[in-house]
Amino acid sequence: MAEIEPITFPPAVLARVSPELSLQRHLAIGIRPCLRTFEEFRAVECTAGGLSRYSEESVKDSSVLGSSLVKSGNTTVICTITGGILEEDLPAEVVNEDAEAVNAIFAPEAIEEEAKEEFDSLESNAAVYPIVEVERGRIGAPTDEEMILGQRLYETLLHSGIISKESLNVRVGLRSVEEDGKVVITYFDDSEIGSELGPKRKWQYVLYAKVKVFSRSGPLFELVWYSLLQALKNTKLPRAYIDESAADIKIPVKIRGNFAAVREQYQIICDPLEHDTLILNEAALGYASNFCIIDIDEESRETVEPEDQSMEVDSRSVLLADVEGEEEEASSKKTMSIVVDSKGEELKSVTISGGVDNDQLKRAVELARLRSKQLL
Amino acid sequence: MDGRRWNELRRFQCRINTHPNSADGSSFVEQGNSKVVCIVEGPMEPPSRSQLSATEATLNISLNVTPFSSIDRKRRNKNERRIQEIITSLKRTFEQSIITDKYPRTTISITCHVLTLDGGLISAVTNSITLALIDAGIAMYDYISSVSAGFYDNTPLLDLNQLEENDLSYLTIGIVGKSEKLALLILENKIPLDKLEGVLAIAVAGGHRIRDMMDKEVRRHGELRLSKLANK
Amino acid sequence: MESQTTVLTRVDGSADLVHGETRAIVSVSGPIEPKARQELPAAAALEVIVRADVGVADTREKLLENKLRSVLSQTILTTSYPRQLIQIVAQVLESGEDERYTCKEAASIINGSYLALIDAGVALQCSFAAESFAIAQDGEVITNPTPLDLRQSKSSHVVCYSIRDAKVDSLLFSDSIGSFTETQLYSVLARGTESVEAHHRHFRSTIEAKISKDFVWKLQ
Amino acid sequence: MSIIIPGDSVQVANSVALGPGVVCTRNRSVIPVTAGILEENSKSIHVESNGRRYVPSTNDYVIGTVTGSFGDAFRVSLSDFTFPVSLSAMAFPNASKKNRPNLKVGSLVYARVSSAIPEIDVEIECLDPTTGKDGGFGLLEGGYVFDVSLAYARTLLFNPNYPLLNQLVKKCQFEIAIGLNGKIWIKTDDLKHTLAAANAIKQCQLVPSSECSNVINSAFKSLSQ
Amino acid sequence: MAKGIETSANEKAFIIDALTQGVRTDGRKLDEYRDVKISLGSQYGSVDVTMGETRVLCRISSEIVAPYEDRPFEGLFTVSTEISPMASPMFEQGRQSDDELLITRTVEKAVRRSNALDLESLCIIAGAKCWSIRADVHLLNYDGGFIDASCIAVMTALQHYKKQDITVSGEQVLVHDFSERSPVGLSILHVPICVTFAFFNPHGVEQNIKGDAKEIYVVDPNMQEELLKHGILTVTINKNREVCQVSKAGGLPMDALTLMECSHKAFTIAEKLTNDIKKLIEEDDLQRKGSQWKMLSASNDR
Repeated sequence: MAEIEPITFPPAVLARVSPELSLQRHLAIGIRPCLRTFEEFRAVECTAGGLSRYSEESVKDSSVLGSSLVKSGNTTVICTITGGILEEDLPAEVVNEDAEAVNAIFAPEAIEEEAKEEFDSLESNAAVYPIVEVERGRIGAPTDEEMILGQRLYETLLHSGIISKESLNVRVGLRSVEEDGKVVITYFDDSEIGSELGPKRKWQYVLYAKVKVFSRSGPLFELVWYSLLQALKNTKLPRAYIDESAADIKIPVKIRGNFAAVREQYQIICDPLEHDTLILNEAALGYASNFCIIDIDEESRETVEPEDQSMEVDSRSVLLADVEGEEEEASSKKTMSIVVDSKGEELKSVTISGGVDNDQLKRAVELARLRSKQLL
Repeated sequence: MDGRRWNELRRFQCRINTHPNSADGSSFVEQGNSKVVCIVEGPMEPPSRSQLSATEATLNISLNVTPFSSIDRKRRNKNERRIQEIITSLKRTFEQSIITDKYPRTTISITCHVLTLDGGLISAVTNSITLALIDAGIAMYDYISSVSAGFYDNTPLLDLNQLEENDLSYLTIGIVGKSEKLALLILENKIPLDKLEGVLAIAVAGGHRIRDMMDKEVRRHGELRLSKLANK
Repeated sequence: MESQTTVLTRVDGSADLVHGETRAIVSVSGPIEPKARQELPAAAALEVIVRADVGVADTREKLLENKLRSVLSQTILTTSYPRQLIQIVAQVLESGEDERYTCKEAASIINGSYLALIDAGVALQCSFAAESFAIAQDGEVITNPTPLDLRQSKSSHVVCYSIRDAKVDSLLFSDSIGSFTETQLYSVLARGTESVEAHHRHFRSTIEAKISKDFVWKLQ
Repeated sequence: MSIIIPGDSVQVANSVALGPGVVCTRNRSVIPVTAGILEENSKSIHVESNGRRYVPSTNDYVIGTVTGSFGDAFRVSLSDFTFPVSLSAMAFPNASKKNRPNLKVGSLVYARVSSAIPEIDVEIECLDPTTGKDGGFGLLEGGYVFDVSLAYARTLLFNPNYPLLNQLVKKCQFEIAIGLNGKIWIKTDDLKHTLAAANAIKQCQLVPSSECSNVINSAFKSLSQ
Repeated sequence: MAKGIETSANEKAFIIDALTQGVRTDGRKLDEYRDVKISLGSQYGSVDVTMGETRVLCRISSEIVAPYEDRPFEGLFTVSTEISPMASPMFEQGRQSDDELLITRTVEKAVRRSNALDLESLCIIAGAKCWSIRADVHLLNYDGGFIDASCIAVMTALQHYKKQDITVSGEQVLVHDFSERSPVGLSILHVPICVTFAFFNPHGVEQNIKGDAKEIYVVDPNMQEELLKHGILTVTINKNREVCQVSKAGGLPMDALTLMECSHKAFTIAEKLTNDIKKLIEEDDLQRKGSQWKMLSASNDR
């Protein structure tokens, strides 16, 4: 009879075959599969603004207004910000790419009235419209993960109040041809003069973000959020002007006995050189950290030699910061994702899933606060 | 209004076996200025197992309305819902008239190209499919002949062209052989209930005339074949 | 809050839930045969679908699906049904909130799913219930806020607890967004236990009514 | 009658058989997983609940529809949208390689679940394993089949005190097969009686048992006229 | 259709046998329409329709958008009928089967193409701004007759719906809150009602084509009948005796005379339903006005 030999796997294979077991054995001796300690975060490298149209090594004709490149562990995230200009009278939240959707239109006096009786805390907040792409070696419709990430970025940005709507207002300039045939572009930075001379209508920037993720290892929201904030920080909004001669024209049309006036849109042109920096609400800037809690099996604990047992593993469950790798992600039934503002005073977003107790939550918030300060 | 009387069909011409080398069955139908080519392949082994039915033949129909077929030259999306709907209707119609249980575990694939379109899309396509199926030698219960009929100012009108279709309400029927059985009936605009019967009546009569013309062509072609055989 | 079970006949379990301004109907089918790509060898696959009251489904509903799934994957005993599929469809009938918020809808579909799962007889590890909160500008915690409360709030929250023996057992899911302090978060979590227990008492009476209706033919 | 829902705790003696609706967790406590009526005695404990989705379990009597055949077995559907179960061509009385039963797609069979392990395909058979005879199983011809709730089907099959069938038999002669998968097959001499009987059985789910006779009377009323 | 639903040969034979004897399994006569229960929601344009076990809910919503360039004088109207597995697990999420397509198209044709809603009345500023009306049809429970129920739900909801009043000043549009000015209803030109017939062929196809055996038809088939049917016909008609749409997408051939018979039956049903809906809306209006009046007088008292 052949003797039954135990099969042995190298660690990398075991991690795939039985992620739970592999993780348990690692944790029992006080270390994580990625060789970090329990509460250690990965280092994050960030290069900002490299692709932007206003960056120093100016990429000509680029439509990118801000960008960032973030590396952490194996994962690389590239975020680019592009934009467009829309005529105002549309609340920015409902404007999507086809730019035509209008949710509610208020005449100016109506807004004042409304504001008195009904204060809307989100009315003054703006957001960008993010698209997240996780590279997976083929193309196709966006996966659920990508859509969820995109939506979370959008909601967190909108509710945290990092970008105010006012900062996206376009201060329009006017292009005129002087007598000697020279083309001059005038910007009315003094708003009082501008409102008199400039056109009566208002425009707003709309920002779009495209986030690409390479080599996914572990939950992505925190990295993607970081890259988005970094990109927004160096986002430059182009100055825009309209041509003086392009007046507000109405073209009458007649179709089947009905009359109508088709209104000519102003042509808005973006200045290739002049630009403003996007103003962010620094106080509201916050960084995200994620945690997971792993309950340690009695069994794994018993397998460890007493002398190997370190002080850290005496509780039955451990808190891991910055989840990485398949083993940790697959076994983490209890997760937390926390966004804390840079001063560490206010929380911007907390998502908890699974039975986390108060002590663990407190510790996680504490760590997230430190992390947020450190990343600033 | 192109100078026809109310119960007059447009010029109807058809040929079968137009592409003898490229398909099992083929036909060309000209109904007024609408021209349709239809190609039938099969019964054959289905391309994927999922389409296989143990007891019946499955039908695959594709309809290509070419962008140059109408004046606006709009490129039509193949998955446009209207086209999809027509395809489904045609499929259900011919599933009933082909003796599908004679060809178990096979597919019959039907492809129609609309070369020019001047009204009567569904009817021209239906007629061309009938002819191509006959040419392919696929067993059917009877002809399905199809024609449209409209209604204007108390008079029913037969076989409308594009201009008339745009402005009048009309219906398209598919009729089985010489009977008064309707295999297909599509009406998309308003017609007073009491006028419906009259419109239906001329459509049925028109359908029968088309059937006769298709029958003539099939017989002519059959005789041609026969004479070739005899000459050998 | 009003709730009713077995409102639909083509699915295995369903519940209609009205909570304040929000109304949702949830259906559960399962265990049924999954599509090949959904099948899991040792556990049941969960298909979670959330549909908006108005307009087409987009990423907003996907995020809601994700939240609901994270609650359900912790509570449904998926290992009892290997290779099977449990399909949960939540249809919001009246959102009762601005489209920029999702907390009221999230709480309602979680509660609705609980009743629908019970109705379908799908094995659950424990009971659960959820509630939505908002924190007003002055720091006051508002339970099940009105749309106006939400619009004026600083932050919005959803809290879902598991329940054992009619008492809150552990936190299953919590999602908070906006600006709030740590203490505020804890007070929301604490307030959550109270209202979740109250909801659970209501659900229990709904379930009791359902069971006595199910077994009406056993009576004399 | 005590109603129990998931999350409630139950006290159990050390050696009891766990029936449907209760599960033993990893830390060896017994928890209820469905809502229903707790029924326990010294030997067993289970939660009686009334679902609509059938989960096969061994020795259940079921009614299935043949949906196809592969190799030596037939594919049978016990309820809509669930995995098909397999019925071996050998699982018939007197069946042999040469003497295969010929079941067409769409025919109904009354059978017994012979193996129901969740991880693999469920198998059913049309013979009584103790005798090798048909034992009432086999092809169901003609008649009408309809759905009732699962707990109701159990009562109809196992509870002899439930008055419905005894009262129904006074109205007309019928053949009946009750599947624990919530399917009931019934056949009488003529179509209208079958339909009336089927409707009576369906209606009785919604009323207390004392009302059964009234329901039956009203269902058959139109026929006697 | 019927993916995953297996109907046994016994049932098939039984049901068709019953039909030849003029009996339906749910106890209806062959030409009996199911009772339609319509309940109006608390919000304008929210309607719940129940027909037998079929349940359909319709929500109307509106917003201001720019009109299509080629139709500057018309508003927008979209009907969305996506079927989720909630109605029955046989409907797959995110994929439309042929039948779903036919349901969607038929409802759309019945309501939209027949101009039930006056699109020109939705125009605010020609070429620049118009109302876009959207009807979301949620199919909750499936027991046949989705087309009929959806159509009733959409038409009732459209009649029930009231949009905010607006004032146009130059190019600015002022939208009034419900509390400022009483909302205005939509302009409905006519009320099309769909009636579906299912055809059964108790004998072989040959006999039917030869005309030896006549097909049987039933009004408003339930799910079981819809699964077993050999052919289906939907007639859309309004109470002005105008046939708005007829669709018979293949299936069992039928007699031209039968069609006429069906159309006349459809008309009787449509007439009754239209009147029922009208009555319901009027009652609801009265009730709303009544409660408003009470609120007003109550505030006057103070």
